[in-house]
Amino acid sequence: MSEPRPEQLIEAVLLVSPRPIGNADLRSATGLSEDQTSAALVTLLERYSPRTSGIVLREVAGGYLLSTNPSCSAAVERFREEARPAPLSGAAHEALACVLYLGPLTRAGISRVRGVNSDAVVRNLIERGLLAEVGADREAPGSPALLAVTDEFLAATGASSTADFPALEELVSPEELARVRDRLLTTTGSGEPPPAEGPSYEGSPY
Amino acid sequence: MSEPRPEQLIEAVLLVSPRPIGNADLRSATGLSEDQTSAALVTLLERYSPRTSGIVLREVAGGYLLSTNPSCSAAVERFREEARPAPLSGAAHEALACVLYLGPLTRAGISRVRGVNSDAVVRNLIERGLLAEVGADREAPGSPALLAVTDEFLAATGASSTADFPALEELVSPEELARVRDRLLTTTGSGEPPPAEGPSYEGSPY
Amino acid sequence: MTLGPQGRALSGFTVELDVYSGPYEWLLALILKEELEIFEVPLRELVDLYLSSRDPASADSLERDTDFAGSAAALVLLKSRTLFPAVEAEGVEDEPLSPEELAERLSGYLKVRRGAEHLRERFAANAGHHPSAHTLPARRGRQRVRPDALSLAARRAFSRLLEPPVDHLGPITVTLQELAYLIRRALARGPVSYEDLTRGMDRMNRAVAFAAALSLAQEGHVTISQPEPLGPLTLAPSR
Repeated sequence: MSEPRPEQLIEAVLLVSPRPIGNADLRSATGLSEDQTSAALVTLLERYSPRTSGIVLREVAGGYLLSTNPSCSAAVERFREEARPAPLSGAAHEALACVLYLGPLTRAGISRVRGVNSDAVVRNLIERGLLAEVGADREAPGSPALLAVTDEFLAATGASSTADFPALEELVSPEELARVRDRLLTTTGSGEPPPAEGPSYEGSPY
Repeated sequence: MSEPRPEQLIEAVLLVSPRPIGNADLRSATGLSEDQTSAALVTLLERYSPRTSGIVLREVAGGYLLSTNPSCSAAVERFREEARPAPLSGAAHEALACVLYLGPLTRAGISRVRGVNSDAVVRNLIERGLLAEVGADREAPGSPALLAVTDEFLAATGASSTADFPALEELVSPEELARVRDRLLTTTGSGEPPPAEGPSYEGSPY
Repeated sequence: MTLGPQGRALSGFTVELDVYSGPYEWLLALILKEELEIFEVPLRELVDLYLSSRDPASADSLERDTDFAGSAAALVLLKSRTLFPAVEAEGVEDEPLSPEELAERLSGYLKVRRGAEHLRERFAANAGHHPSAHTLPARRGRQRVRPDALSLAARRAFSRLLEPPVDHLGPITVTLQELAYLIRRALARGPVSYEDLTRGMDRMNRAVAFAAALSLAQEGHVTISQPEPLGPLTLAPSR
């Protein structure tokens, strides 16, 4: 495979960022020089121009962002109406179960119970509206946000309230439950965060 | 603002989808005719070709999907600060091959073909979204779930459909099959060991 | 070597494997509870991970090394046990197979194995495609979450923390070191078949000899080859 050209590298990075990327971040990801980056951006602004393309490159908030051409918004909106939401991963189900049964819970609490860093899963669940921040844990350093399941979650499961789910006691043994509660109460022993989520194609799987 | 051209509409819709979009869904979102859609896709496949672009248009899992060009993956992974998921184990590949070629299959069916209990591998593949339960084997006691490969599997292997894989019969030569049969049906022998190839102690206990 | 509750020296060691990611201690627990098939745990990768995370300067490095060596050796032995037909007896098969049926099944397995090799290439060739991140949130009220999937997930997540009983494991009486020595000595004369190597051994020793051969292969001393299912296993000194 031949070496990708500067504008190819930048366009690939732009595709995977839902937020504007500043010039410096583009350079550090691609390893390009300032001149190469500027020249490539000129080419790309032309290629993704609102006159010719359904995908446009915009300069916003001090960065660069790909987005859909407003002239195509009707089609995009129709697609959003019709598209089937992506199914949840196993990790997402686990995080939801933690919050449903043990919540409200901080992100760190979820990670502690699951044994792996769950920040990415939680972010995805918040974006989907299935979890929401409902306050803060004032006792913990930095007062981290507490998360709870949302009405959207109840609607998605067909439940009218959290009481509609089987009791935790029916699912796990008292010993297991005691261990889980212990785990939640211990302040993070080593100070080390749990490892990042394994290779589970989280969120957008392709 | 002038009316967007067909390829602009399709391009915009493709940008907002993390999953392949089928031809029918593209048409219903954009309101384009079948001919317009096909012609636009030809243009776009050329425009987002792996030879020239950092963003590529792929035909996978029965649909169309924009993704980054693998030649740019180092920059993309640096930007996202995440390593590429670890490759699947030999056991996982075998379980997938069972389901792809012989499926839908129950967990017990996979274990039977592989000769070892495969429940843990299967659980992992379901978590990764590469296998999914698609029904139940009503004839077997307890109606165990039947598993099939998912669209994510097709996208991850770059396949349009399950028909996109070589037939099993093409993968093994008749001579090789005959050798295995002979070896088993005659008394397991003290015959000459075949020339050593690579280490292959992974996988199955046969 | 034991898999019993150990010191806390390894509590900070986490692993990232294909079949599992999380604290090493929980990996042991999952294996003992048979939630994870020992056969699927790549021991070599595990050892590599440990070595790369090792900090010789730390105060408890000796304790950590000891704990890890003990549990890793036990894993090797456990893994070797899965090679016993007896262990599998309760599982997959009810009735003995005729040679004809077995041949049929092995042919099927060989095909699947070739299919798996093909899949490996496909996955590798397609890795590095990342999808667009410019996705739109789903419309409110259109999402579905299956309650039974939630219950299952709760069971899975909450039962991971319980340390499993280890009493049923029983004593293990053979040493890998002895067998490794035996294999090395046999190999000094060139390649040797597993058959020849283990002639006269009982089943336990045969299985552990296999585990020892695997360990040596993982250390790079030995190459093991078996080009086809049921074909002879040949051990050769590594060059």
